[in-house]
Amino acid sequence: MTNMTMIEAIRSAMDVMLDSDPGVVVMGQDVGYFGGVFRCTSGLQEKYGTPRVFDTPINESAIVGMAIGMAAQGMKPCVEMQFADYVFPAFDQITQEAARIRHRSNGQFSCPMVIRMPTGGGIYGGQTHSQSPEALFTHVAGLKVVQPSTPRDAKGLLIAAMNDPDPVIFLEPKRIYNGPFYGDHSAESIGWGSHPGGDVEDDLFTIPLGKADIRRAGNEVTILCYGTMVYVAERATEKTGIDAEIIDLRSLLPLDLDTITASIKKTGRCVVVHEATRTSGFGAELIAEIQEACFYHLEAPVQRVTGWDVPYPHAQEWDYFPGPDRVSRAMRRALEA
Amino acid sequence: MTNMTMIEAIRSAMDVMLDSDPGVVVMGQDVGYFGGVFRCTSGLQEKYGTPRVFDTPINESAIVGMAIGMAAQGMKPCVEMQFADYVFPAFDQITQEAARIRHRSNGQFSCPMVIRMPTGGGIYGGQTHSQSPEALFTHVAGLKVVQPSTPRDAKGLLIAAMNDPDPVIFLEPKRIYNGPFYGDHSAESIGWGSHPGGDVEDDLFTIPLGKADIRRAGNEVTILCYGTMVYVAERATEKTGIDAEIIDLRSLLPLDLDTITASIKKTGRCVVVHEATRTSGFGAELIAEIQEACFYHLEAPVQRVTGWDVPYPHAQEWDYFPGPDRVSRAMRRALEA
Amino acid sequence: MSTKLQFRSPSARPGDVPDFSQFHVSAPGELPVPDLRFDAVNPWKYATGLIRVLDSEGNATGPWADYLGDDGDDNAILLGLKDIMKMRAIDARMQNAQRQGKITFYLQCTGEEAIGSGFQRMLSSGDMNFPTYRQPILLIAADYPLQSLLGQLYSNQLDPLQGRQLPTMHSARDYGFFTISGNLGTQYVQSVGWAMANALTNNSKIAAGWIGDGATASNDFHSALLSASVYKPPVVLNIVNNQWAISTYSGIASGNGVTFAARGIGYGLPAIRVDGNDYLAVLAASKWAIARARKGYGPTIIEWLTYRAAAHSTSDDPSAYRPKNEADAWPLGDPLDRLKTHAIKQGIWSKERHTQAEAEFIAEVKEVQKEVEAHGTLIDPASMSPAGIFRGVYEKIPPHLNRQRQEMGY
Amino acid sequence: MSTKLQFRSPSARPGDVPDFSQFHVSAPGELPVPDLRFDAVNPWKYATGLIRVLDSEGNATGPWADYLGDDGDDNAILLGLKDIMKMRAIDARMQNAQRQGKITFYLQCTGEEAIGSGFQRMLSSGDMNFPTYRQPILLIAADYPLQSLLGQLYSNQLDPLQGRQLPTMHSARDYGFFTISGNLGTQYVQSVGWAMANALTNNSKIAAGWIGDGATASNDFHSALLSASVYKPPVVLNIVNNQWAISTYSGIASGNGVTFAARGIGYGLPAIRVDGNDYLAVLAASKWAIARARKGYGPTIIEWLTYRAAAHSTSDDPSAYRPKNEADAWPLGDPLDRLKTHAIKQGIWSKERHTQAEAEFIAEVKEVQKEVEAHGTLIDPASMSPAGIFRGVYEKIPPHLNRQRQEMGY
Ligand SMILES: Cc1ncc(C[n+]2csc(CCOP(=O)(O)OP(=O)(O)O)c2C)c(N)n1
Ligand SMILES: Cc1ncc(C[n+]2csc(CCOP(=O)(O)OP(=O)(O)O)c2C)c(N)n1
Ligand SMILES: [Mg+2]
Ligand SMILES: [Mg+2]
Repeated sequence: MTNMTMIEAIRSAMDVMLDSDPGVVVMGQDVGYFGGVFRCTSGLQEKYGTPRVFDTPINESAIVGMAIGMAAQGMKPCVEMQFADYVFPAFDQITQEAARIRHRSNGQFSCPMVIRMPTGGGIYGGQTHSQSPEALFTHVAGLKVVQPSTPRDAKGLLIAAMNDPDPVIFLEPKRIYNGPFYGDHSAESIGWGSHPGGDVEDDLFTIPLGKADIRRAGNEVTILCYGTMVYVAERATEKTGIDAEIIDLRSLLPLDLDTITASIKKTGRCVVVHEATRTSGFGAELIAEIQEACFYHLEAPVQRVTGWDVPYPHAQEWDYFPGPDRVSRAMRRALEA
Repeated sequence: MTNMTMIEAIRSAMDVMLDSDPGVVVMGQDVGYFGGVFRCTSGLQEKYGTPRVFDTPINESAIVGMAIGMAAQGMKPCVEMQFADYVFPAFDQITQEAARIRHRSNGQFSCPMVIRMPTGGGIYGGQTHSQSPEALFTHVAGLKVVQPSTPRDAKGLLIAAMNDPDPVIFLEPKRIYNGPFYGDHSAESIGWGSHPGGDVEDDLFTIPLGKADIRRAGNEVTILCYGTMVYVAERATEKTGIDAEIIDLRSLLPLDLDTITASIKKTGRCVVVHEATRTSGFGAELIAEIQEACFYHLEAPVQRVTGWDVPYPHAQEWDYFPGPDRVSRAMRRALEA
Repeated sequence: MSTKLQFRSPSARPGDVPDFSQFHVSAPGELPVPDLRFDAVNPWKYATGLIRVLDSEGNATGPWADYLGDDGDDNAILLGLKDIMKMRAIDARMQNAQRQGKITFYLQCTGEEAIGSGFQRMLSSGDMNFPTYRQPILLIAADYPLQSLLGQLYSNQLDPLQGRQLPTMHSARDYGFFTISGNLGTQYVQSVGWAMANALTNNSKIAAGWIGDGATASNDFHSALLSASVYKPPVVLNIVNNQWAISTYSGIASGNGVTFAARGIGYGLPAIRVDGNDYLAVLAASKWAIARARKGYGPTIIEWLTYRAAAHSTSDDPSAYRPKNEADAWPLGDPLDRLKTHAIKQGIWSKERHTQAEAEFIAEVKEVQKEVEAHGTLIDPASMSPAGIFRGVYEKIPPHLNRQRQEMGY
Repeated sequence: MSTKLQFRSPSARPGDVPDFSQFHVSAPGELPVPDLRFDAVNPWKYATGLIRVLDSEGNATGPWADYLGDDGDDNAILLGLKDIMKMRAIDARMQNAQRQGKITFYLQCTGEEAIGSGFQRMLSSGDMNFPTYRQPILLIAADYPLQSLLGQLYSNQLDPLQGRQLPTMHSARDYGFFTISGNLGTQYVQSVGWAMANALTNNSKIAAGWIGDGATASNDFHSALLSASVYKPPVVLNIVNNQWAISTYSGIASGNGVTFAARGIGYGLPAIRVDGNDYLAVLAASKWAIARARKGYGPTIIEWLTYRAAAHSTSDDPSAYRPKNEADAWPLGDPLDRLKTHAIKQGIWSKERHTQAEAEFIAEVKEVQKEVEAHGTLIDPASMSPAGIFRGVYEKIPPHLNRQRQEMGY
């Protein structure tokens, strides 16, 4: 056990995988000599050599395209998109190629690869360093979509993703890379040192994809969230004193519907929270599944707390960011009804 | 009034716009000399000259990128993607650029353009000629998303889209280009000649974006659908004899929520139908809005009838296609509950 | 003076006389065989010239003939004839089957057969092609069972892909044939990644990317050349310039570029231009580029000059956009005629033998076709389990797909 | 022999002695000024050579100096000095403001100023740049009000973009400056489309695309060159090769390509390579390329050689990936020093005048900065209406955004 930041935990996951599996390669912009703009791959090239950990040109489509070719032959590339906002040039390679190679070749070829990308805002990054594109990937058959909320989950899930036989989109909530964030940007930032989620096994371990984590057991309302929003939900729960059950989905596709429905059948009320824009965001899918599975248990409409349907603003990002106040209001609405 | 196929109606829309607005240009793969693989632009280059209607290289990203530059200066490009399956190379230009230029420049520049694309399956096109990507575009703030279900709507909506000050994704249900399709591929195909929706005004007229069309008034259940699925819903309604209210959304973004909620408050039951894969499909967004707006009026869970979460199969496309039987079953489920 | 846009158009349209007057046909031997390192040679010359072996009389001459050596012996020539004739028999029968409504779609490669046949014959087992839908002859030259090939076209139980993909979008890993996508260009850069894996695992295998003249416009074409230039993996990047992309002539993809091979120069990649209808030139250039990759000298770009003699596909009618007899006017002729002439000159073939062989191949294909059709055609389809469509999306079927399968009722 | 991948790395890393020994610096005059049609000249020479005007003593010599003529007169030189010194004053003050936590982010262009300044001075009003975040000097040279420039950096009421975009992502249509995205490359092909609109509407205006060495790897770079080659619109496609892309040296983007300009050759596009730290060479080459576009001879690719002397941005520390003193070793020197030397030689400038001017510019910027900061800084932000974020997403606010605004509670 070592206490790690999420960055260190992600690095540690790639480290143990590079060490244990010769098929693993790590590639991306600035990830080699420099170790990545968020330092997630710092030291790995020095330790494992350039052929295992290397810099790529600024072409996300080429990065994923090369990785698909490598994966199809049986290697396990783990590629980094410098920001999730820059994954879109690779959208064709990911959705039309990586996601379908196993199916269309009837298993002759497959695509065991991981595409890592820092996601979410709250760092004054403006519209090109803040986006949360997870919903787009969940619409694509053949992909898996994961987002951790603690260093320990980050390492366990990333190793599971790198060992998964199919392509995995691995979204890293950059706002909590260095410590939990409870939604108040004026509060001074705290690290992972004091948080149990920061204590991480040193060697190889996995957290299975498709399993949610009940972060807080409660009876009055179920809050479904992931990434940074887990902490926003915790703060809202404190503030309101409402006995909420907070579920960190961790894996959006496949989704742990059993854990979700069990909780809602207990509470009868639900709030869905994500930072991405609302329309056709992943919250919509959650609500669609919930109302089908729990219709007769729901006592109130499921509440959606999301980013607004606008480009992520720079100066006004806290007017966009779904903070504890908005979640608190939604919790009350869910209970009043 | 002339009776037209949807192809002729779409051509007629571009024709009258080319004629009335010198800023309009039509561009895309094979759209010039040849007139498009579906013949939607046939004759237009001859009539208006190559500088107004021209062929482009096979690079969807370049096509949209060029069009953005033209639109930003005030022209009105109407570009064709040969199939919706091939829009993904342009996904970055559409979602990160076209959708945001007005906002991020605070109105100094805007992007009045239309991106046309044949969508949907049922033509044995396999996974690369059958997809329905509409949901992906509805998640992007700054875009509008439209899909007609009759030749008349196609012309009226396309003209409205070409005159819209913001970028519009215009999805053309290719299965009904030449006639309505009720979901039975073994039935012999019928044209638009006998269908009132095939009678189209010859000159310029518009159908406003954001307004749904109640295709059949009914009291027992509301069916929300668009494109080819409108006819599948009609057939299912005949088969079941259930008094369904069939709403053709026509415009997904912006959405005509008033018409939808009014109907559901009346029927208390709802079936959502689309051909796209289910998870995070547009049906999820519809259900999320409905359960919020009509929670206390809903007597049963909203039913989703969609394509399955698999790549569109070739030989087995009729096992994938959401036909009248599946819609009928969903209608009964909605009523039984 | 005012700025006018350039709108490029072909030299001839329907009604016009086909015109290839701008097309320079060099004599065999104009370009010597460069050292495999390709150092110190003028890249421009090779990217704009044309490598040829067969002269107009059907004689093999020049440095590339010498370089080819025994790889162009009688046996090689007969294999080439066999591949091409077999391919034409298949095209004839399958075009017909589509017209009869027995299969949903078909796509011929008439006029371009020499390229895939010759290139495949120079590969070793374990090498991997990333082909376009226009290169089924790679499978023929790799002795892929006809039954599997036709099974895929008929999408029935004999289809190795279980009817999941369009006809002509084959996948045959054991025969060095990567699963075809249908999205143009995407696989070109994947071939570079595959080749990188070859180098990283040091397995002495190589990869070959394939792309058409029209698809060179795609972004993936650039991605592939860039990646190949940055990492220098063992890959041959083939450009099949058959002059047309559906109704769009190659000038819309080339723009003002002189040749497609010349694109390689800016990336510092060796690029050669080859007469793709000259079977021996194909063998020689393939031998050279494949040897370069195998020996670790890195990628080669090859632009193959040929002509799409057939329609784009069964959905296309070229008479709407090009002169009817343009194929006959094509300066590089027909690959089968030219190889046949050469073989006859070599005394290993005759007109009679040729006519007989044609009949034999048609018979062979008919035979297999009968077996395959017994397993189902589009008119009278074989039953397939609906639930089957949920298989293979992921290695293990996830819960939501199981729920959907139950909902489906199977 | 086995296949090994190539992994390219720069000539020097931290601790190493900076090494530009492979960098050939040609003398002014090595490349004559080609006819605007650029016919019949060897493209290779211009794509791999280096156009220069100022010699090592600061004298203007050679054919490009002659071609420049009066456009390089005393007044032009003084304007160049003014632009660059003003830019450096702004960079100094704003870098500082970010360190003090007054603005969220900043990005300097130290060492590259000559390029944007000289190019902009050769444009006419109505022409449109599609800049990168590294070219704010285009705005300085277009006499954009300092207040607006700083207002955008401070994201307060004086921000013409209402705080929507990151600092340094300016937009100023009236000053020929297209809205910057932040996604690399995307706008390069848009500049081609804008130029196409110029030609289609025959408005005699031109467009200029801008991209960095690193971003030439992006697919949009290819899209832009291809589109420019196919339609030949009036556009100048600028490549600012400042040797670095954050921590990645230019060799990862060039691969084995000799120069970035050489990429143009494969597309049949005239491509020239210019000393970007030579203010007079910048003026001359800009004059030539802009004239070509204006006269309807089509696009030009210009690779500007320069060096990113500063960090990538306020989030970056270059000492982690390149030698500390590499900038001093850069063979093309500093654009301000070189222009200053030339101006002094011309007798229109002096060391004293220079020192005085530096102080004046700092004072001017300080002055404006005070005004701007009065309207709010990051530490003490100006209040903005939360509901404001719903404006401008569409021309008219659609129903769902109105519902969300109500939900927001404003
Ligand atoms: C990304 C993408 N855009 C468009 C298409 C539609 N399309 C299919 S084939 C074709 C023409 C390809 O021409 P070329 O690359 O020259 O290959 P050829 O058919 O001549 O062998 C087009 C435009 C596609 N399949 N993929
Ligand atoms: C599509 C995309 N990928 C990655 C990034 C992250 N990024 C921002 S600047 C930069 C380096 C750009 O280098 P270069 O093009 O040489 O321009 P310079 O900063 O040197 O002016 C990178 C990788 C981005 N902004 N957009
Ligand atoms: Mg072609
Ligand atoms: Mg740079």
